[in-house]
Amino acid sequence: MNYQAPVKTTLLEVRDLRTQFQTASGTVKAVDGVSFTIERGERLAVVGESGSGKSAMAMSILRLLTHPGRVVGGEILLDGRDISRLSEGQLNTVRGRLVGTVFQDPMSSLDPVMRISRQMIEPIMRNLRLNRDQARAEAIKWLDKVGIPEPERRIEAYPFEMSGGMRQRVMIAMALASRPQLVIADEPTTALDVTIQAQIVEVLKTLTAEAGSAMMFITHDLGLVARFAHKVAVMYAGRIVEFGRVEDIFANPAHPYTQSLLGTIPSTTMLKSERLPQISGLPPDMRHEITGCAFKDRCAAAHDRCLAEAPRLTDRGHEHTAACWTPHGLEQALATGQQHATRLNKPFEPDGSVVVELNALRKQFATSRKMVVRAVNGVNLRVHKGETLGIVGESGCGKSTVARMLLGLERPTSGDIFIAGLAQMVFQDPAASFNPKMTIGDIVAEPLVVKSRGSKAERLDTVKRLISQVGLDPAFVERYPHQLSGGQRQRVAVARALALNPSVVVADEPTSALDVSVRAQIINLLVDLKEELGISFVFISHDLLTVRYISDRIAVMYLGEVVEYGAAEEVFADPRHPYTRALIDAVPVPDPVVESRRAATPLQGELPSPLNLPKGCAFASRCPMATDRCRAEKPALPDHDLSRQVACHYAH
Amino acid sequence: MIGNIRKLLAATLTLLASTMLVLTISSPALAQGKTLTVRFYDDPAGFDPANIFRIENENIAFNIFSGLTTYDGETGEIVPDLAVSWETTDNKTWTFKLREGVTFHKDYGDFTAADVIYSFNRIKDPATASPYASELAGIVSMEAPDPYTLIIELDAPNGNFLHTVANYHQGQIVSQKAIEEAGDQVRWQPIGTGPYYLESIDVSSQIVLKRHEDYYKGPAPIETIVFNIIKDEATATIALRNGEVDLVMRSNKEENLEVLEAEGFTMNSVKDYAVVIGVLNPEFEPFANPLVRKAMAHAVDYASITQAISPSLTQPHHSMLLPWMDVYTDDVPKYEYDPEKAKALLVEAGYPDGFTFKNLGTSAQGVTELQQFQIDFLSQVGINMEMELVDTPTFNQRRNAGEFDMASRLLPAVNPDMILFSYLHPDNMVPNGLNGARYDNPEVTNLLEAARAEPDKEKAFEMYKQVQQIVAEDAVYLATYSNNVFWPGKPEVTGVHINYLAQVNFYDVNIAE
Amino acid sequence: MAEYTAKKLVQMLITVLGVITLVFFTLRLIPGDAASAMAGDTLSGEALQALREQMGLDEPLVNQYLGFLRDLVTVDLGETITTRIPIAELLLRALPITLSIALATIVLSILISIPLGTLAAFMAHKGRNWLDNGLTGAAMIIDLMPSFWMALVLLLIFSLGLGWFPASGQLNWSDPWALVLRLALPVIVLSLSQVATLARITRTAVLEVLNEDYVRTARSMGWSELRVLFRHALKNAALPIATVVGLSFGNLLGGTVIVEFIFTIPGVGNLLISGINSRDYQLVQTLIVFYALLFVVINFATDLIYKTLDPRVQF
Amino acid sequence: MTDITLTTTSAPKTGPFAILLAASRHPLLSHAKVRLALLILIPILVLTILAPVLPIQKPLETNLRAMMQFPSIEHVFGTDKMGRDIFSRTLAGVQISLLVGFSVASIALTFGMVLGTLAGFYGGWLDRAIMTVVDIFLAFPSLLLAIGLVSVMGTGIVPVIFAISLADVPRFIRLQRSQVLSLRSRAFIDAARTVDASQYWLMTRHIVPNTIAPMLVAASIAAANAILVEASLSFLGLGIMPPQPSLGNIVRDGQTYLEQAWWISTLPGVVILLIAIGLHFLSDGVRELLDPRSH
Repeated sequence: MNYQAPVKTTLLEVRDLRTQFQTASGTVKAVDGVSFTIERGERLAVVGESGSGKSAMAMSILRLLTHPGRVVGGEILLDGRDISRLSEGQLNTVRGRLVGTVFQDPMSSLDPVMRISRQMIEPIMRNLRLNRDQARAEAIKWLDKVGIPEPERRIEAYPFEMSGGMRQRVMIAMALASRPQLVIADEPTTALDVTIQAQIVEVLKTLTAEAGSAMMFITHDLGLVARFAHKVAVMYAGRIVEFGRVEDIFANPAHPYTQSLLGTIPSTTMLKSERLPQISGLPPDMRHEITGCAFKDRCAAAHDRCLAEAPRLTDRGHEHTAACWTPHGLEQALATGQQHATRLNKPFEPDGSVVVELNALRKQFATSRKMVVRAVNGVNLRVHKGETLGIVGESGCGKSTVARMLLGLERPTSGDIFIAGLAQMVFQDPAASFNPKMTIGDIVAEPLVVKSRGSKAERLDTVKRLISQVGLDPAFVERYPHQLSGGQRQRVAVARALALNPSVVVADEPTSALDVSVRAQIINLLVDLKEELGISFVFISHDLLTVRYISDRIAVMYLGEVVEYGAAEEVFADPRHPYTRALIDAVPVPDPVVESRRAATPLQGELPSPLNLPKGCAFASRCPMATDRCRAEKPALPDHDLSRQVACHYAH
Repeated sequence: MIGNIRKLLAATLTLLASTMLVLTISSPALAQGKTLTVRFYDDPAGFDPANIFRIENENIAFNIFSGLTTYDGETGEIVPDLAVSWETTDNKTWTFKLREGVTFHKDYGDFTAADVIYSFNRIKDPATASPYASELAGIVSMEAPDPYTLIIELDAPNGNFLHTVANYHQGQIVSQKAIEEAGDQVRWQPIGTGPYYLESIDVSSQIVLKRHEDYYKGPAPIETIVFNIIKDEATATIALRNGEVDLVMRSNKEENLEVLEAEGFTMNSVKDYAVVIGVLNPEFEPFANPLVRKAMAHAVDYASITQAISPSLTQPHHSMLLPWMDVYTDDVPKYEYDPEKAKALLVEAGYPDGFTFKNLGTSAQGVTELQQFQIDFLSQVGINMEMELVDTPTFNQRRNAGEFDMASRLLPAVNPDMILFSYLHPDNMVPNGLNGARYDNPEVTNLLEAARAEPDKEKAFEMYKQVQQIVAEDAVYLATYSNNVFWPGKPEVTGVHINYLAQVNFYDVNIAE
Repeated sequence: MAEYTAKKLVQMLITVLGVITLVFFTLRLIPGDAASAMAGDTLSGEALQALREQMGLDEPLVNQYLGFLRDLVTVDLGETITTRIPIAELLLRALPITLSIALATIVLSILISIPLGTLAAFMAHKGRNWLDNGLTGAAMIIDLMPSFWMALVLLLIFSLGLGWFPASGQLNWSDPWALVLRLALPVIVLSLSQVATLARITRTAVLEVLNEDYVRTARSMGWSELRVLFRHALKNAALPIATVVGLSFGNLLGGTVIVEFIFTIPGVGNLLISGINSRDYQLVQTLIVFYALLFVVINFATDLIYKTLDPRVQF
Repeated sequence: MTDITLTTTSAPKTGPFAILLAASRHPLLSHAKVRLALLILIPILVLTILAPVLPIQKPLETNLRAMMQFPSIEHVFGTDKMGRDIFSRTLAGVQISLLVGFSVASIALTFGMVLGTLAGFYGGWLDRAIMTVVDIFLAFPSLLLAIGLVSVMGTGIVPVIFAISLADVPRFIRLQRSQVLSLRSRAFIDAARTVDASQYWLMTRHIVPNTIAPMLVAASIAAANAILVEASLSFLGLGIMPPQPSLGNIVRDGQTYLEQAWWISTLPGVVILLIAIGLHFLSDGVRELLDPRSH
C-alpha cells in the first residue's frame, strides 16, 4: 500500500476476489477473480447487467451473502487490514461502522414492524458511543440532512408510512450516520422514479463528499455513472472487463462490451433515422465453465484468440485498463457497422386519419374510506395512423391507467374512447404476462383461438410466421415461458400483440424489465414493425430518452392530466412546462461532460397524493415558479391541436 | 380492542375460579375409617327404582334400597330382607311379616307397611311412567292390618311372587317423604333402608356411598365406598394394577383378566351369570324347519370357540336355564359339534347346498369375535351367515318387534319361570313380548301355566323339567354359551359375592388389614 | 376498526346460527332417541312411549327448535334429557378441566416448538439441514401415530412401568401437584402432535423472514446473527405463529375427546361422547354449539390480535 | 433447471421405449424425495395388488390352533387372537385404507376445485354464500364432525369416506379460493382479457391449470390424514367394521393385546406410517419441483 503518497491513499484494495454459489445445477462463479482499489473519498461506479456479478461482488466485501453464496478466495484490504480473514465477530465491528451499506429495494430493506427510531438509534449508540438521547439527536440530524421533512416526527414512523423515496433516504441516513469510511450502495435508485432518483443521487453525492467517505456505487444505468462517479468498473460475467476514470471510459471506451453498452442508449441528440446499435445474443450461462473471452459470442471483433484464452486487464494509459485482445475493441467493427445502422426512416407526416381518440377521459377509484383516487383526470389525446405516441410521467401519474382503459381492462368513469380497429397490448413484465402452463405456441395463438380465426393448421402457420417476424426461431412454439430469456419473452409478447393485426399496439413500459443490452433489441424491433406494418403505437415509459427516440409525439402526464404535448424532438429541445423541464433535467445523460455542466438542482418534493388534488395547477406544490394564480386556477390544455400544447399559465 | 381481549380474559378467569369453588365444595371430605375404591364403568343414570336402567346403576340401588326379599350373595336363593317371614296357601294371597326397627337413611323415619304400599302403588301409578309397572300389574289389593303386617292379593296364582318383591327394580322400597321432597330429582336423591346411602355424586367422575349407621343388620364394615368412573377397559386394568382402585366392577376383556390373575389379584366372579341364545325367526322359511335349527346347533363348535376367545368369561351351554336355578334340569337332548351330522340334517331338510341368512347385530358392538367364528364354522357346512349391523336403538326396536332372521339375546334373570313364560308363551309372542321364536306349543303352554299355579315345589319341578326337554328337542332357541361376571380386586378385599343379577352386596365386603 | 369489528361480528353470528341449525337437525337424523337409548332392550312399546312423553321427546320438531333457540338467547342451557341435570352445571365442571388441558398443551408445545423451529430455520438458512430434516421426520411420525395408540403406550410406560403418573382418579383442584400429575399424560399426548406442527410452522416462518432484505440490512449494520435472529426474525415471524397457535387452540378443544376418554378425564369431550351415546340431544347440541362458538370467538380474537399487532394493517 | 426441462420437452415422443426414456429423464424422477417416496409406495402397492395370489392365509380365515403367534416365515406379521394372518389382513387393510384415502382426496379435490374456483373467480354473493357455509363447517372440530356424521349415516366405508371428506372439502375450497384470488390479478389474465376471452375461457385455460399443482400436494396430504382419521374413528367404534380389515381397526383391535402380543398392532402401525411418509415425501417432492425458488 502506498501510504507515503500524500494526496491519494488507498482505502479499499480488493485482490482476486472469488465468490461462488453452490446450486443444484452446478457451481456459479458469480465473482471470478476481481481486483480493484478505491481511494479515500473516491466514488467508484460498478456497472454491469443482471448476472454480471456486480452485486455479489459488493456483498462479498462485507460477507453479507447468504447460503449458498460463499467467498472462496481473494483478499479485501480495508485500510491495509484484510477483512476477509476476520471472524464474524470482528467483522461486525467493521460492518455499519467503517463500511455503510445502502440496498436496492427501500420497500423491503427496513424492518416493517420496527419504528425508524429503533432501527437508527441503536447502531449510532454503539458505533459513536453515544447515550440514547445524543444518538436520537444525531439520528434526527441525519434524517434532516437527507431531506426528510419534520424529522422529529417522522423518526417515530413505521417504514410502511413512508414513500419509497423517503425510505431510501432513511437507509442513507442509517448508512452515513456512523460516519463510515466507505459506503456501498447497491442499485440504490433503481426502484425509484427519475425525479426521486435524481434527488437521492444528489443526496448521496453531497453527503459522502461532505463526510469525505468513499463510495462504491453499483448500477446498470450508465447515465447515473456519468453523473457522479470518479471511476468506473465495468463488469461482465463475473469479471471486471474495463476500469478507469469516468471521462476516459465515456470518451474512449476500450472494451467492446463497454463500447456497445454506451451505443445502446439513445442520446438526447440522436436522430430517428439512426438505427439504435444493439448487442446481439445473451450473456453466458454462469453455471458452465467459460473458455476464452466471456463476451466472444456477442462481440463483432471476436477472433480466434478470444475463443481460446480469456483476456486479462491490460493498461490502456492513465489508470485505464481493459480486458480485450484487440487494442481498440470494436472501433473497426463499428466503423463498418455505421452503414447498415441507418435506416430509410421516413419522418412521420399525419394523413389525418385518427386511430385512437380519447375525449375528456376520467377514471376514479373509490378507496375503502369513501375517498376517491382521481387516477385519470380529464385526458384528451389522439393517435393518428402510423403514429407513435409516447406517454411519459412518474409512477402514479395515470399513464398506465390510460393504457388499461384503452384496452378495456378498466371502464372509464366518464369521457369516451374511440378506437378504429383493434387495440392490443405489450405488458411491462413479460414473465408475469404469460401463463406459465402454456407453450409459446398456445400463448401466441390464444387471441386467434378466442376469436376462432382459421383452422388449427392455419393458426399454427400464422403463429410461426409471427414468431419469426419478431426474430425468433419458429421451433420456440414448443417451449414454455420459463425456458426463454426476458428479451425473448418480450418478443413473444409482441408477436402475440400482432396476432389479430391490430390498428394500434399499446406498449406499457415494454423495456423497463429488460437489461440494457437487450433493451435496444426490443426498441429496434418495435420501430421496425411500425415501419413494416404501418400500425400505430402508444408507448408508455418513464425512460425519456427511449420515448424521445421511438415516438413521433409525446404527452407528458402529471397527476392524471396531460401537462405538455407535442412533437418529440421539440418537446425535448425546448420543454415549456416546468414539469417537463424538471423531468428532462432529471434524466441522467451518459456523458460526464454534459452531466458536469448541468445545474444540480433536482425537482424537490414528491408526487402529492391523488386523494386530495389541489384545486389549482396540480404541479403547483412542486413548481419552482408557482404563483398564487397557479394555486388558484387550473391552467387548461387546448384539446386536439396538433401543434404544441402546454398547461401552464407562464409557458412562453 | 385490547379492552375486548381483557374482558374476554377476565370472563374466562372468573369462570375458572367459580368452577374450582363448585368443585372443591362438592368434592367429598373423606373422614377416617375404611374406604373402598371401585371402578364404575359408565355414566350413572340415576337410582330411582321406578325408572332405573342398566346393571351398574342397579348395583348402586341394590345397596341403597331393600326389598321385602333379597338374594343370597353366595347361593342366589331368595332370603328375607325387610320381610322377616311370609306365608301363602294358593300362591295368590301373600302375607308378609315385616321387620321392626328398620329406619330410612338420614332422618326419614322408620319403615312400616305403609311405605311398601306407597312404593308399589307408585310403580303402578301411570303418572310415574315406570317401565316396571307391568311387573306389579298382578296386585289386586294391599292391606296393612298393623304397621308390620302386609297382605297382598294377586289376580292369579304366582309361585314366583317372591322374586317380584325382591330388592330389585319394582321391589325396592322408597320413603314417601323423600320422594315428595325430591320432586324430579328422585334419581339423584335416593333414600332407602339399605346398608349404604348416597353421599355425593359427580355424574361425570365419581359416586360416593357412606354406610348407613342404623342399618338393621348393624353398620357395614366399610365406611366409604368411592366409585370412580373409568370407561376404558385397558385404563381400568392399569388403574387396578397401579393400586388406584381396589376393585374393578365387571372386567370383561379376557386379556386383562389373564394379566390380573397372573399378578395375583383375586378374581371374584360368578359363573353362568346368564346364557346367550340365538333366536331363530320361523317366518324366515328355513328356520321354520326343526331339522335346520338342529343342523345350526351341530355346525358350530362353541366349546373350542369359547375356549379360544375367552375361557374364563364364557363356556358352552345347552339350555335356556342355568344350572343354579332351582327348576333347572340337565336331562335334555344336547347338540354336540358334528359338521357331518349338520350337513346330513340339511340334506334331509331339503337344503343340500345350504342357504344364506342375516344375523342382526349392533354397529356399536360390530361383528364380535364369536360371530366371526360362527360365520367361519357355518360356512363349512354350507350355511352362509351375513351380519346385518344397525345402530343400537334400531337393533333393540327391531329385535323387540321380531324383525330379523336371527338375533341373539342375553337372558339375565334369576326367575326361571319368567324366562320360560316370556320366551315360550304365545301371549308373549313378538311384538308384544320376548317370544321371538313365535313358539306356540299348546302342550308347553299348559305345562307353564300349571307349573306357575302349582304350590307343590316337587310337582312344579316335574312340569318345568318336561318343558325344558320339549323345548330342547324342538331346538326352539339356539343355546350357545353362558357367560361369567368378574370383579377382579386386590387380595385384601374380601367378601365380594356377585349374585346372579351380577350385583354385589357391599355389606358383605371388607378390607382385611 | 369499529366498522371491521362489526362486520366480523355479524359474520360470526351467521356462522353460529348456521351451526346451531345444522347441529339441531342433523342430530334428529340420528336413529333412536334418548328414551330408546336409555331403556336399552328392556322395554317394549307402550312403556317406551310413556318414557318419551315424560322426556318431552314427542313435541313437534319446530317447537323443539324454537325452544332451543330461545334457551340459547336467554342463556338457559336447560337440563340433560335423560338425567335431568342442569347442563350449565355439567359444563361448568367440565370446561375448566378441558380448558386447562388445552392451555397446558399450548404452553408446553410453545415452549418446546418455538426454540426448536427457530433453531432449525437458523441452521437451514446456513445451509445445514440435518436438524431441519430430523424435525420434519419426527413431526411426521408423531403426526401419524393414532393418539389412542400413543396414549396406551404412554400409559403402559409412564403409569404402569415407571409409576410416575396415575392412570385414573379424581381431579383434585385443592392439590395442584396431584392435578399436574393427573393431567401430565394427556397433555403430553396432545402436545406431541402440537409440537410437531408448531415447530414446522415456526421453522417456515422464521426461515422466510431470514431471507428478507431487512435482515440483511440489520447484518450490514454490524449486529450479530443472534441479535438479528431475536430482534428482527422472531419479531416478524411472531405474527403468523400467533395465528396458528390461536387456531390450533380451537382445534385442541375438539381434539381432547379421545384423550379424555382414554384417561377418563371428566372434560367436555367426555361429556360429549356420553351425550351421543345416550342420545341426549339437549346436551350434545348445546356442547357442539358451545364448541363452535368458542372456535369462532378464538378465530375472531386471533384475527383482531393479529390486526392490532401488525402496524401495517390499517382498519 | 432450464436445460433439464429442455431435454424432456425435446425428447422424442415416438415409441413406448422413447417415452419411457423421456419419463426416466423426467425431473420428477431426478428428485431424491420423489424417488424415496416411490421406493416406499410401489412395493406396498404391488404387494396389495398381488395379495390374493400370494401364498398366505386369507384375511378372514380364522385358525383356532394358531392364535397370537409371533411373526414367522409362515405368518410374516404373526397372527392375532383369532389365528388370522396379520400380514394378509394388513394387505387387505391397506386396500381399504388406500381406497378411503384416495376417495377422500379426490372428493375433496373435486369439490374444492369447483366451489373454490367459483367463489374466488366470481366473488360477490356467490362467494359470500359459499364461504359462509365453509365457515360453518370449519367451526366444528373435524373429528366431531366425522363422529356426528357417522352416527347419522351408520358405519361402513361409504359413511367414513363421506364424513372425512366433509371435514376436508371446506379446507380445499379455502385453499383453491385464495389461489384463484391471487391468480385473478395476474398480468396474463389481463393479457387474455385484452382479446376479450370469455370468463369460461379464463377459468379453464388460465386459472384452474395454475391451481392444480398445489391442490394435488394438499390432496396427497389429505389422503394420508384420512387413513389416520379412519383409524381414530375405528377406535371410537365408528370406523370400518370387523371382520372387514382396515389398517385403522387392525391397530385398534391389536392395541388391547399390546402387552401380550405387541406385533398385532405395531406392525400394521408401521405400515400406516410408511404409507403416510411415502405420501408426504411425494407431495414434498412435487411441491419443491413446482416451486420456482427451489431451482
